[in-house]
This record gives sequence, structure tokens and C-alpha cells, in this order.
Amino acid sequence: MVDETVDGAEDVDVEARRAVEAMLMVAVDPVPPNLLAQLLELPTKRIEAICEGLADAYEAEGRGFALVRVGGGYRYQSHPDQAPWVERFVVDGQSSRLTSAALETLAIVAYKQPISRAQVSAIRGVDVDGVMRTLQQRGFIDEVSRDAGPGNAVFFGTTREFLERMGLDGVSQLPPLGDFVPGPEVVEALERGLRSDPDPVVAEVADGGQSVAPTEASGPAAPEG
Amino acid sequence: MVDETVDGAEDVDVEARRAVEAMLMVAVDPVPPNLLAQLLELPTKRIEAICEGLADAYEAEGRGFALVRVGGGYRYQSHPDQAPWVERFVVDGQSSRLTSAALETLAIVAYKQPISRAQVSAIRGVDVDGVMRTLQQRGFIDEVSRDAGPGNAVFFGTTREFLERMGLDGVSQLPPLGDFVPGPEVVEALERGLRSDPDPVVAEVADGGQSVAPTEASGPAAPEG
Amino acid sequence: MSITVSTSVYEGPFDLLLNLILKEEVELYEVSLSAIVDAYLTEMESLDTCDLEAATEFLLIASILVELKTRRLLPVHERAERDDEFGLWEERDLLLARLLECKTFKDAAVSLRRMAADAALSRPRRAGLEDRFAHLAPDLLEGVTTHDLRTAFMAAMAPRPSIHVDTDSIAPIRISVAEAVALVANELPARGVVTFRHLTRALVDRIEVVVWFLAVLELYKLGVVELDQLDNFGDIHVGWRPGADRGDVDLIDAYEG
Repeated sequence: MVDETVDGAEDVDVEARRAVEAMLMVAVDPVPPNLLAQLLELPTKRIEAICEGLADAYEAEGRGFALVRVGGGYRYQSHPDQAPWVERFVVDGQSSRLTSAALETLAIVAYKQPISRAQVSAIRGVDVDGVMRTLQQRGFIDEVSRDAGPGNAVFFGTTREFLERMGLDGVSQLPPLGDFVPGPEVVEALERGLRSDPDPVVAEVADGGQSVAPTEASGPAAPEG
Repeated sequence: MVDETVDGAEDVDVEARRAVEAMLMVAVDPVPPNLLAQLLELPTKRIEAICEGLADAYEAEGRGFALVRVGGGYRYQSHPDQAPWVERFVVDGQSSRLTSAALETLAIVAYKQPISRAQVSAIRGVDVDGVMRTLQQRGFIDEVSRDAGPGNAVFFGTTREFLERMGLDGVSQLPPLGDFVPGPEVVEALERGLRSDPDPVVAEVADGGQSVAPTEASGPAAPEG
Repeated sequence: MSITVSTSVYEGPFDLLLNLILKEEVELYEVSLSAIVDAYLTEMESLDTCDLEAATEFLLIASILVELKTRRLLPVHERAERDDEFGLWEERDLLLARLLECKTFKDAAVSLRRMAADAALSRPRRAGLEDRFAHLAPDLLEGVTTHDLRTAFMAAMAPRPSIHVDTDSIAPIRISVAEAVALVANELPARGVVTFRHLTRALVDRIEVVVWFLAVLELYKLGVVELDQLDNFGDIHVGWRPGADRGDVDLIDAYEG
């Protein structure tokens, strides 16, 4: 019995819990809690509490499946510790791995979205058309807008498929980009490597290090006159 | 707790129960008990007992889903008494548009029929089982033949209903592709999909009646920078 | 000094530079180009087939190294004479900034790989509806034409674009101020007031943003645009001055600093 998870176990909650289980079982994509709330005519908070309660109960009961919040909604999935069995059971193309080129491109799109292909190319220092197309074909990124400005650039962003593949509920859950900005020793090493003068100008190096912070690359500060 | 369902609660049974739950949760089609027996290296009777035990436990706990034996195998589905909620979810909660993934899959089947799931999956570079099932369920595509070869691959084509909906007399009336040439990686994927020498694991799975796609893990998608 | 160049490892020139500088702990300008070329040729010979992509990529990397080494040999004092805003030092700083940015995303990618690996331990349920509910589902073919099918098919089957090698990979300046002036003058009248950030959001390099900024200032000097900035370092609002004549702008044929 799982009554302890729905404490109070009012009839309304029991019924809602069963309905949620039924609907999530037939869903193909993660189901947003506000959709469940709308259908069940209950507050979203209540739906979230029910889903969290179910997830905890399945875990406590040692189920081979789990209920998780990912890609903006709830979905059933196999329990991570059952991966060896599930892998034997399902033999298909989904386990294909992304190359590091694809992952770096994906990281740039994820953190800088919306971003154009040319902007990604500029950061990677190589042409990214092929990689971007593959990522789009596989549903990790998609066009999010087209610019009316110069060049009519197409802007890309990550998709729900990406979130699902990363196990994230939303892009805001990505670790802050600041965590990855190289430390002073790396900046120093790079500076030394690029030195074209026996007499380094330390202040400029510090500026160089700052300018890769996750802020937008665009704004050239204020006009000087 | 569900220990009473696995009476004796030996470790083997607990582990097998979790593995069965995990595999059934991700299966798209009903899973024959002998396939589970083969994978878990347990007698089929034992698997059947585990599944019946799970089904009884879910019913006793008042779950909104059920484990049923249907079409020669076991599958999770929504509990019959939750049908009104599921109907509501289907009518009000589902998108009424084909996703671009589904449209691409449908287009591949339309132009390349007869074609196996594995071939479609290889072209798209992702698992297409769920999408293919939806398309089949909606009556747009259906099985047209089975390969006599070792893999017993199932081939799909579009249905009469689909042609009528598109206002076509036959697939030959689909818009011509002109001098369009598919990419080399697609050609390769098609050829690989047509090869009838699946590796042993895949053959076992296919023999078990499970229609999982015998695609190689790599797919056509590995981009090189 | 021995340097192993594995073409399959280096994803691009930045990759190579990062590896040379950080892993090999060498000063870039001390790297022996002939050592790299030798290692590369050995690598190519061991391949069964000639990989054109790898070969062009290598040419690009090698040319960048040659370019950088050449600059190292130039007398630094010449710098004092130049009027050019985008000279050697700026390029070096730009390169440093780009290497750091590249490194940042490389490390972020490692973290993404880990997240993806963890998430891949679970598989989603995708069985979908039971057949008995299928008839209730919305009509998915609504509005789908045979043309849509053809387009979707082409998208699924299309060959990947061939790799294009950008030989301007260090600080390319793709547009002149005069060209930017013309572009802004063409677009702005129809767009009302926009922020400078928005106006330049499709641009790639900082240097291009600078060019566009100079173009906007030029138009301001001519009195055809109005600029407004509410806060220090805040967004700059750019608008076409009502009644201003585009004809005034066409007179500019070169930017004179």
C-alpha cells in the first residue's frame, strides 16, 4: 500500500493519483504538470506533490521503473540501475554516441541560445554546418527564430529531446557556464604560449579572461563621445 | 511494500522482478514471457509467476495502471477503470499535429516502402519504434511483408487509408524527387539495414518475437568535425 | 622535440592550439612546423584511403601556425606607426579570448557527456496509447500535403553539407564600415527604434560589432539617426530621424575614420 505517500489519503487525492498514473502510462512525451492540473481541475502544486509522492513511493518500493521530471514534464522510465537488463532487451540505434565535436557544438547552442550557425562556427573555429545539421536531424537542436536584420540569420536553440537526453527539466538546470571558465593558470599558460613579446602586459590578459564570461558577446559597451 | 507478491522474497526473485518491471516499462509491444525467460535465464513458468504477482500487486495497491497479458505477451497499460481520464487526456492533451520526426518517418516509409523499422531507424539516426507504432496505430502505415531471412525483419508500407487521405491513387503519384541523390551515409544505412546477417544477440531477440530493430548502434549519424 | 599529431583528435585549429599550448606546454612559436608535418604525413600514410577533410583541415591549421610564427618575426616597433585599430596585439588578444572561450565550451561539453551518460541509464516509456483509444486521438494528417511529405523526405535523406574551410579563421573582418552604413540605412527607416544589441545580434565577431557601431556613429554624425542610451552601459537605442533623407547617406563612399 502506498497510502502514506498521499498523507491524509483523501478520496480526491487517491483518485487523482490513479488518473495521473493512467495518463502518464499512455503518454509518449513528458507530460507538463499544468496539463495534468487542467485535466484534473486541481492546482498545479497539488499535481506536482502527487507526482513527487508517486516517484518517492516507487523508489521506496524498489520498483524497476521510475517516475521523473524531465524536459518540462513527468514521464515513466526504466530505473537507472536496471540499465544492463534494458540494454540487453532493447537493441537499436538510440545508444549511438555523440562525438566530441557534436557535444561541443551542442554545449555552445545550449548555453548561447538563440545563436546562429555562423556564431557557433566562430566560437569553434571550424565550419559547423555538418555537425549542426546532424544535431538538428537528430532532434537535439532546432530553428527558433529568423532574424530580420543583416543576413537573415537563422537562430538555433535546444529542444525538449535535448533536455530528455541530458536528464534535465529545463536549460536553467544546466551547470552555470562560469563553472567552466578556465582558471588563472590556464589563462596564464595560454598567454605565455601566445606571447609575441618578451614583456607581457598582464592587464590585457585579465581582460581577455573576462571576456569569455557567459554574457552576450555583442555589446561593445558605451559610446565614448 | 510488495514483498508478499514474491513470496519467499529471495534475492533472485527480487532482482528478476525489478528487471521485468524495467523491461516491460520500455517495451513498445507486448513482451512474450519466453523472451524475458531467455534474457533472465529463468524458466518461463517463473517469469509468468513474477508477472502475475506484479499484476496482482498493482491491482491490490490500487494503481492507475495494470500489467496485462495480451497478444502473447505482457504489457503495461492504463487501468480499465481510468478510461474516462485517458480519453480526456487523448482528446484534450495531445498535440494534433504530426511532429517533424513523425512526418519524416512517414515520408521515408511512403517513398521507400517496403522498408523495415531498422532501416528507417538507421536513416533517421534515432530509435523510431514509438513513432512507427503511432503511425501504424493511426492507420497510416502497416506491415506489408516479412523477410524469410534469419532476422525475420518486418517491412512496412503506407495504407490505402493514407493514400485516400492524401488524395492519391497510388504511391507512384507522390511528388517526384527529381534528380535528388541521397547522402552517402543514408545509402550506407539502407544497405546495412538490408544485410541479413544480424549478430547473435539480435537474432535471439528477433527469434523471441520481439520486433526491436536490429540496427547497429552507430547509425548514420556520427559527425566528424 | 617530438610532437604527435593525431588528426582524428584535433577537431580544429583551436583544438590544436589548445593542445599544443596546454598539454605540450610549449611556447607556440617554438613548435617545429616540420615536426608536425612529418608526424602528419606518417599519419596519412597509415590511412587506407586519403581523407580529404582531414587533409584540408590540416592545411588550415598549418597555415595558421605559419601565419602566427611569421608575425612573431616581425619587428614589434612597427606597431607604433600604425593607425589601424585592429592590429597584431588586438588579434592576439582576440585569439586568446577565443581560445579561452573554446576551452570553456570544451569543458562544458565534458559535463554534458557525463549528464547524457547518466540519463542514458534510463529509457523512457514510449509505448503510447492503447489501440482502444486510438480513434479518439486528433487527426494527425490534418493539413499535411504531399508536398510536405516530399520536403520531409528530402530533409531526412539529404547529404550533409561538405566541409568548407574558412581561411579567414583569425579575426575575419567581413564587412567595411561603408557597407555597414548602407545596410543600416536600408533597414532602419522601416524598423522604427531598435536597440543596438538587437541590430547586431546576428553578427559573429566582436570586430564586426565594432564596425556596425562605427557605422551607426557615422549615421549619427550625418544627422539621419537618433541615438539614446538610458543608463551607462545600458542598451543603446537607434532610430531613423523622422524626415531624414536616405539620399544624404548615399554620398558616403568611404569611411575615413
